[in-house]
Amino acid sequence: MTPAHMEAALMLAGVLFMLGLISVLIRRNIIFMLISVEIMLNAAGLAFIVAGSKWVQPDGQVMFIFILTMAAAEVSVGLALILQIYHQLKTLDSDAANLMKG
Amino acid sequence: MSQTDFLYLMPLLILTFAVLVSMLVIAAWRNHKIIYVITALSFIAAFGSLFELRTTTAYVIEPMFVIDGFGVFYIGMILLTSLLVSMLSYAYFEQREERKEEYYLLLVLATLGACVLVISTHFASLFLGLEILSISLYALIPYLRTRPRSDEAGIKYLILAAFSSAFMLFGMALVYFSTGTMMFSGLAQSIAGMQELPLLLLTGIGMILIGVGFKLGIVPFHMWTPDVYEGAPAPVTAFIATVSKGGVLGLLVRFFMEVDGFRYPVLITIFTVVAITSMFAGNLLALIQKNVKRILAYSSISHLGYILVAFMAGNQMGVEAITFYLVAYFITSVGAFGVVAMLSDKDSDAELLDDYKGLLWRRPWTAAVFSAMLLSLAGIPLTAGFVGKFYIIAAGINDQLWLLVVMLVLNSVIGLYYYIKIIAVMFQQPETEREPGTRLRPSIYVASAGTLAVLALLLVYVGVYPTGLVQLIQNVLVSVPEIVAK
Amino acid sequence: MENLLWLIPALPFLGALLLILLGTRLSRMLVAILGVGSVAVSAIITILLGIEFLSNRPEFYHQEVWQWFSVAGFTPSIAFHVDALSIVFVFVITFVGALIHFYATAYMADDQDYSRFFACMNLFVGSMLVLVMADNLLLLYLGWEGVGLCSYLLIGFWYKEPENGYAARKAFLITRVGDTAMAIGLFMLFQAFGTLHIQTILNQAPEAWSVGSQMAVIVALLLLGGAVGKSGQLPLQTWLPDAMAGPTPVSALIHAATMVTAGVYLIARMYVIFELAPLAQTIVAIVGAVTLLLAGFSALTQYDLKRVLAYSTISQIGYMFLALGVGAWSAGIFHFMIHGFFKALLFLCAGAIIMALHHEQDMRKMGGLRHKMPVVYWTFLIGAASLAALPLITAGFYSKDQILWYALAGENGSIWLYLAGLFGAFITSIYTFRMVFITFFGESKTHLEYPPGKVITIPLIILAILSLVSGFIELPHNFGHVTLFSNLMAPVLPGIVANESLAANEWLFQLVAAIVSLGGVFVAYLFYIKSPQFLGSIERSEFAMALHRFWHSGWGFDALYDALIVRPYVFISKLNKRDFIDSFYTGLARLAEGFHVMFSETQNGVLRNYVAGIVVGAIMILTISLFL
Amino acid sequence: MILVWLIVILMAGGLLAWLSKKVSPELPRWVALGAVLLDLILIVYLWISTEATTGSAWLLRYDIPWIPQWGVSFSLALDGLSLLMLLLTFFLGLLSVLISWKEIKTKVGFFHFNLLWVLAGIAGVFLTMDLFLFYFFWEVMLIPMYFLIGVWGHENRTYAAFKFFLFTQASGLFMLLAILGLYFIHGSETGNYTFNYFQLLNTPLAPDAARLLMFGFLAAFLVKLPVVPFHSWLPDAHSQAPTAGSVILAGLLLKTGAYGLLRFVVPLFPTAAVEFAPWAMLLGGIGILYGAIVAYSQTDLKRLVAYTSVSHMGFVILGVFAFNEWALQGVVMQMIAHGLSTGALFILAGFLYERLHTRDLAQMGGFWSKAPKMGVVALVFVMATLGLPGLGNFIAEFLTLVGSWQAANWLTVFATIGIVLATAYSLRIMQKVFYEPGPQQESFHDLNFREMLIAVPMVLGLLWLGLYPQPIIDMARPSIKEQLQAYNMEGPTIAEPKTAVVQPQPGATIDAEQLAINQRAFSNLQIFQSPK
Amino acid sequence: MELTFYIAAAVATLATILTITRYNIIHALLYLVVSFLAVAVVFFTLGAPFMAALEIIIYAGAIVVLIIFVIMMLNLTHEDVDKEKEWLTPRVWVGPAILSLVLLAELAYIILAPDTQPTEALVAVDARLVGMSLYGPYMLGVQLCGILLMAGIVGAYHLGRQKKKVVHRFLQPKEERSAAI
Repeated sequence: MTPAHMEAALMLAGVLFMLGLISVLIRRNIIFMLISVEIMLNAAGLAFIVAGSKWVQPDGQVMFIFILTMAAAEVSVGLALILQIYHQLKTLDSDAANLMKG
Repeated sequence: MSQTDFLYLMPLLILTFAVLVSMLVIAAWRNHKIIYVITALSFIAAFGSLFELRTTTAYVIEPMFVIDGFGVFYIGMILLTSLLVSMLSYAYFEQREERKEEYYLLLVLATLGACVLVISTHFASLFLGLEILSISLYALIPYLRTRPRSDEAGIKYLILAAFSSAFMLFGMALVYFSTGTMMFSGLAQSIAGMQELPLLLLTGIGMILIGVGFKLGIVPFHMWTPDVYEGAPAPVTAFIATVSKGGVLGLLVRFFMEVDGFRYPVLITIFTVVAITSMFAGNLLALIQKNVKRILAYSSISHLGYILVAFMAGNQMGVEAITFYLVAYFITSVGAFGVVAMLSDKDSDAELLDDYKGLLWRRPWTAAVFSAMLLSLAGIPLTAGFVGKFYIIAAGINDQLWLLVVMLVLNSVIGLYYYIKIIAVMFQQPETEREPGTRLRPSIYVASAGTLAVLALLLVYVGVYPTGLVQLIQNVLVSVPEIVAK
Repeated sequence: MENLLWLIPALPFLGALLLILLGTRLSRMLVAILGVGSVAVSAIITILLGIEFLSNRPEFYHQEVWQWFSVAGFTPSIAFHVDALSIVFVFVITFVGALIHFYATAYMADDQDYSRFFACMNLFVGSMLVLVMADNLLLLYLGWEGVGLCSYLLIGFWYKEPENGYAARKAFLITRVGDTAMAIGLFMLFQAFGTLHIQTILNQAPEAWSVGSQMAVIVALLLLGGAVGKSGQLPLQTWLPDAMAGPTPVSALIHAATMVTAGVYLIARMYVIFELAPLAQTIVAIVGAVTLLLAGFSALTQYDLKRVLAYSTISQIGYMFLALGVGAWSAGIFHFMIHGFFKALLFLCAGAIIMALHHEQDMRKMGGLRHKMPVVYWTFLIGAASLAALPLITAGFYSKDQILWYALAGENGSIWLYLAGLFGAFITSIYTFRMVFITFFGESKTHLEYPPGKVITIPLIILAILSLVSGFIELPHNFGHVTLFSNLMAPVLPGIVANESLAANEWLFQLVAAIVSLGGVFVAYLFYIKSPQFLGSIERSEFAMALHRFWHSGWGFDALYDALIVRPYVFISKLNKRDFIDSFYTGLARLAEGFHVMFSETQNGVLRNYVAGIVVGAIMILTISLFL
Repeated sequence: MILVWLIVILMAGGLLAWLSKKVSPELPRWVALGAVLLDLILIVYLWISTEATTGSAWLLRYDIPWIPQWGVSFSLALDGLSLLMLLLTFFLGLLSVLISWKEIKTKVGFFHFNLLWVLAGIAGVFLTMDLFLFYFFWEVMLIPMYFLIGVWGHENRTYAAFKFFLFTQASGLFMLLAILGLYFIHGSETGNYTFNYFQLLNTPLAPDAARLLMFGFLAAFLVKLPVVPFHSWLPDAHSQAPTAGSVILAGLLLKTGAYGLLRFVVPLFPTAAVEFAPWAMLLGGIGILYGAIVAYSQTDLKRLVAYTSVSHMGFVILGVFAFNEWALQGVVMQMIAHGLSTGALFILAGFLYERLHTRDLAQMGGFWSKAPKMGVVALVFVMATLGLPGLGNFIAEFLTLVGSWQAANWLTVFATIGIVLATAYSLRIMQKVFYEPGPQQESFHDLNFREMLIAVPMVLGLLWLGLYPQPIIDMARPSIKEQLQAYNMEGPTIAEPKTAVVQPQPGATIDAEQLAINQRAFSNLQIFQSPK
Repeated sequence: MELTFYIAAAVATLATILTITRYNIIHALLYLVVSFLAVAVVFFTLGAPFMAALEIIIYAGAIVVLIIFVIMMLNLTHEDVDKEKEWLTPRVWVGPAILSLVLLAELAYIILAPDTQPTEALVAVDARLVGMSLYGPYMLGVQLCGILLMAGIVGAYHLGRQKKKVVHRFLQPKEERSAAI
């Protein structure tokens, strides 16, 4: 792969990251927000893979595995919490969850 | 991995072990008290094991950890704070219907994460420590899951923390992409000769700062703080205010000392802006706030701003000041939230200012302790907070950060207003005689009260005779060449 | 005797102290004994001292009681310095004071604050004595302000009437304006000489300053400022007529005989400075001349008996200033002494009348008292004659004539000053006898309630005698040539030499003065006895009425000051009652609150906004990274 | 060691008073009285016993390390100036306890705790010779004062307490900055990092640095003094505080500002202070007039008295920056005399408030006949306020003005006009309260024994100060002389205690050198030149 | 190889855009799976085949399935889709889009800026190497991952625990069902 390609791959990670980001910003549904964050984490993982293959080191991939673990744990806790919120508030609208402000 | 490695990681191992044992015990027999005792003992044991690690030289576990005086001190700080939090938690959770045992598991895990953070020298361990802390907090914050506010706080924290973690990870990736190493020392080597940082690297560090800044709750990543402080159970709030922030701060200090980040005007500019806006935003937001937990949250934003002033001094005195201030701040925060926890009843936490009206005449000792804590936050003499603030200002002036120091002073004044306001409320004559809430069983009550008393005494001791602590910090930093060199 | 100097002021002070501490518990008798006795003993000591002084003729007596303080060479003492000048003043103060005290025991007999009255009076005498006996200007200043305080307390003695209180405040405030000028003068003197010791200054001044030097002029003018304030001279004269709100003995003692002449004393005491500043001295003379005229006109139009006397006092002190201004030092002091006697006499008589008429002071409601109170009538007449300077028999004639003579013939004299003095003398005798005629002649309009007793009349008689005979100790050289008084003054005050070209015709001027004085009496007789209708017809004209009002109000000075100073000051003060600087700080607090509201808008609890916050932070960081 | 006891007795007494509330509600009063009395006796003993050794300015010293890492030591030293201020402190402290005897009925124990701790803080400020410790005590006195105002004050107490606290704290923090700046400059110049006053005196400073640092110190002291335009906390704090609080505020807290100017600003920054002097004196002059003008229209008695303090403190700053012995002695006298006279007026206001439950002048009047004793006492206090000779304030003001005249003629003229304005407002008090008849008050009794016990010493004190101030002047002279040395020679020469040089006794003539220096100092501003 | 990369990149981007614009959450998740698969292909082209596999197994498999499970539990209906449509008006897009584009532009500038160092030719880092380092230097990291997962499990367990038994809406009695809606 050429260096330009490498940067293109990093750019892809950046684009995906931004797409996740924009989604977090526009979505009101908490599940969607969670999914969007997953997209961002995935993009970060992609960036690590790119960096790892740039330096021909396994470290990038190791980091990807760690990210994967973290994403899984986070999603599981997040989903449990979402269940709980739906139970309490009867909605998934994040804007509705603003009991606390000021 | 050698045997000595394990020896040096003993505190972490003890905590891990404690979690496992607790889980087994829970599986067999759910009992609040036993789990509490195990937790407390594990903190004590881990703390005790630190005495074995008092070294004057750093011990490096390639590639992820270094155990040096700085780390040991911070771990000690974190462990003691967690111990105090757990002591406060016992009384707090005893009167709640929720299952209590998992709380301690999560508390220990979060503590573990924080401990990992402060001895990290590698992005991987940084990330993992941070995430262990975060994931535990995701569950701790909404621990009282039947409270809508808790759940709301939980989801806010979760989404935002994950969001900022993503930034941080992307930043790490960029740094890695740019330098080919994820170790702090490697990074330091690769930029050692540079006058200016390459843009990609700089961006990477900037994005890492987003993640770190989020955890520290500094502007503009501060917005979760009041909501989470308000929604989380009081002991958890105390934990977030202290251990979580302290751990991350320890990491930040280590990272910047290692790579000598203060050479670069860009980073200085970023931190200056962040520090000043943090101070102002925190204090102004707290100004006429009615909710005590939110006041403390906003005040924590500004306090982190103060700490950044010393941080930017970027020399040994700055690190000493940060460390000292953190000790003072830990004592104070745990004390303050301890009081909140103690005054909370079964249905809700004591968080409205009205709940504190005339407290001095109802429960004079509690009020006195709370006043002492608030005065310490305000930086009034005879308290640790005063010496801490003095230290920070001294560090700032030593490095001639006049702008920041003057801002700090202005903000101290704004801050005074709301701290004193709480005290004034406590001194007011209550209009209607409130019934003192039903007291817990004396033994439990004594545990909390004793903790608070210890904290108050400590506060005054450090405030009146700071020499011991200053000496300790200076001794500890000797083993960190990166800091002493400056 | 020299060692007893301190007793002279100390006794009245002691009396005052005892009266303050024990006042309410003592019987009236005891109060009277303490009050009068302390001053009387002082007077006796003074007389003894005076005799010794006259027989031994030392330059001065000096006694240091203790050193007040000592700061870097500034070492004023509580020390007394009595020379001829002082002794005249001390004598008048203690002697006239004792008489008035004695008189007051009867006059104030019914007052519930009997002891307070005597306490204040004693305090006054003490302070006044300190003033004239002080050996340094700081101690003099102590007495100076002390008499101001007592004057304040006594004018406001009947405090329940708000006007009395205001009159008292006015007196204190206006004299303090003068005092302030004087204080600045003291600063300058101290800067120049490093001491405030009077004799040292007087000795060093001619060496330090040349004649007419700027410093000397400024200092002299500042001292003059103090003097005009205390002595009721232009432009600070407005307080004195109002000061008549106090009990009549107070008016007699303080606002006629003693305190108001403190200015004269000060100028005489510091004569060296004034001689070094001819400009200032001329101003003194002009002030005196103008004041005596203005006050005379005002006196013409008053109906309140005491106010007439008050304006007359202002006018007479104007004569003294005139004398000092032309360098006739001794003549000024002589007039002070004579004036002290006859003015005290007039006031005490007025007091007797007022008391007899149940505190009626309006002359228009009096009349025909000649037969009802003969003693008062005759003594008043003597006093009036002395005031009007009826020739030959009255003491006032000799003293005033001397002044007029030197105003023309003195080295600093001028024809204008002389004419002013002469015209003043004319007016003086008009208003004096206007007063006599209205009060004692004509029809009786009221009946007496308290005919004056012995305690009242004895002081009157003594003072009347003095008003007649005391003039004979100083007679013009062409007319007996007695110079007892000026001889006494010679060691302390420089003499004056008359213009030789005029000296030959001195008798002519004496004649003119006598004619003027008698002419005044005649005019008064014409207007008030012979044909009062004539006056009435004049007074009805538009212009005369306006003039009358103008003079009656003391040339409108009160209104002027009120409009120029008092009301603007009160207005500004009221305007700024809330202290506008404070609003700056409250504004800061508002600003902080505004920011709070602004910031708390961002904390709206909506998760997406928080996310946006992080993004904004990210953009900020990246932007700084990119562009820095 | 006796110096430490002075502070410790008060602190311990405070705690004891608080605790003794449990035993009996009256006990705290006695404990507090005992503690302050003990201190008063100690300081009087010190005064009497040390008079013989007037050669050196420093009478006593106590020094132990506190935070050796930072060069902070627990360093106390006593010179004449401190001794005088301490005398005033304990004297007024004693009176404060007595005034509160009947006035304070709630939370008696806590009240006396605060009272004694304020006094302890003030005593610490007057004694300490370590800048860190100075700041420490400076702050220590705030909190109890805040409580005194905030808990036992009048209707608007919370606002007043906040305002007081924020103003003083804000300015104090700027002083902290300056202290630290000085510390580091000294440290980097000499390698000796210390907060010790005597060592910092010899810090070589660049002109700019000196100016900035001086402004830091000035901020604290000018606000505390207070100087217009930083005075706006004072009327509120004074009028809302309980009587004892007002007395301590006016009598002592303001003096800490003046003391700071004398002790720190002038000796530490001789050159910068001389540069700033014209402006400082201008501020003083403005303060004198402004305070007097605003005071005149006040209808709240305590507020009126508060503004008179603003006016009187103008003399202090005027005098401090005149740099000569007369002015400085005047300042010292003013500190003491004002402490007594204004404290006394507040006590008077307290007496009236106890009887009438109002501070509104419109509700008063005609009390002379009802309470002659009070009238006489009040008269003395009022006359002291307007600077009547024979009372302490006169000596103070006269000396100050004599001194300032040497330095700035026109300003002195304006300041002297302030005396006329002082007459206006002072007489207004007499007029409104004692002279003209006001609304009828049923039971208005004259001063009782306890109240006389409070008032008479103040009257005697004022008379003593006015008639024989020499002991005070002698006591203050060595300290003042030492400070002035800084201007007569190249560098500051305040000698450390124990190694103090015996100063030459003052000559009987004017110090020509002194005048020359004044002229040099003031030649940079034309308007301050004397008309020669 | 290069072409594969670009195609996969295009697919990934497109699928992600579709993911974030869907109203129906299930649809969105399906597009997300596509996106993950495309990213896996990118991994493959970057010489990380093992990671590609993990991406498919864990991301596309485990995580997405988990989310779908939860969605099933929550009984999302057509109303939710409508609500989503209602929430996602074009106006909502403006602010976030601007913010993101600014950020993206800056990032692009930084990434594509010419100052990056030249890289060596691509060499695949195979699974063995990854495993070696995972159980070599990163040994402690792996253990920490275990702890991380433990925290996740404990947290999820505590939070997810239901007090009441949740009954699926089809199994609920009619009246309760209407009340729930």
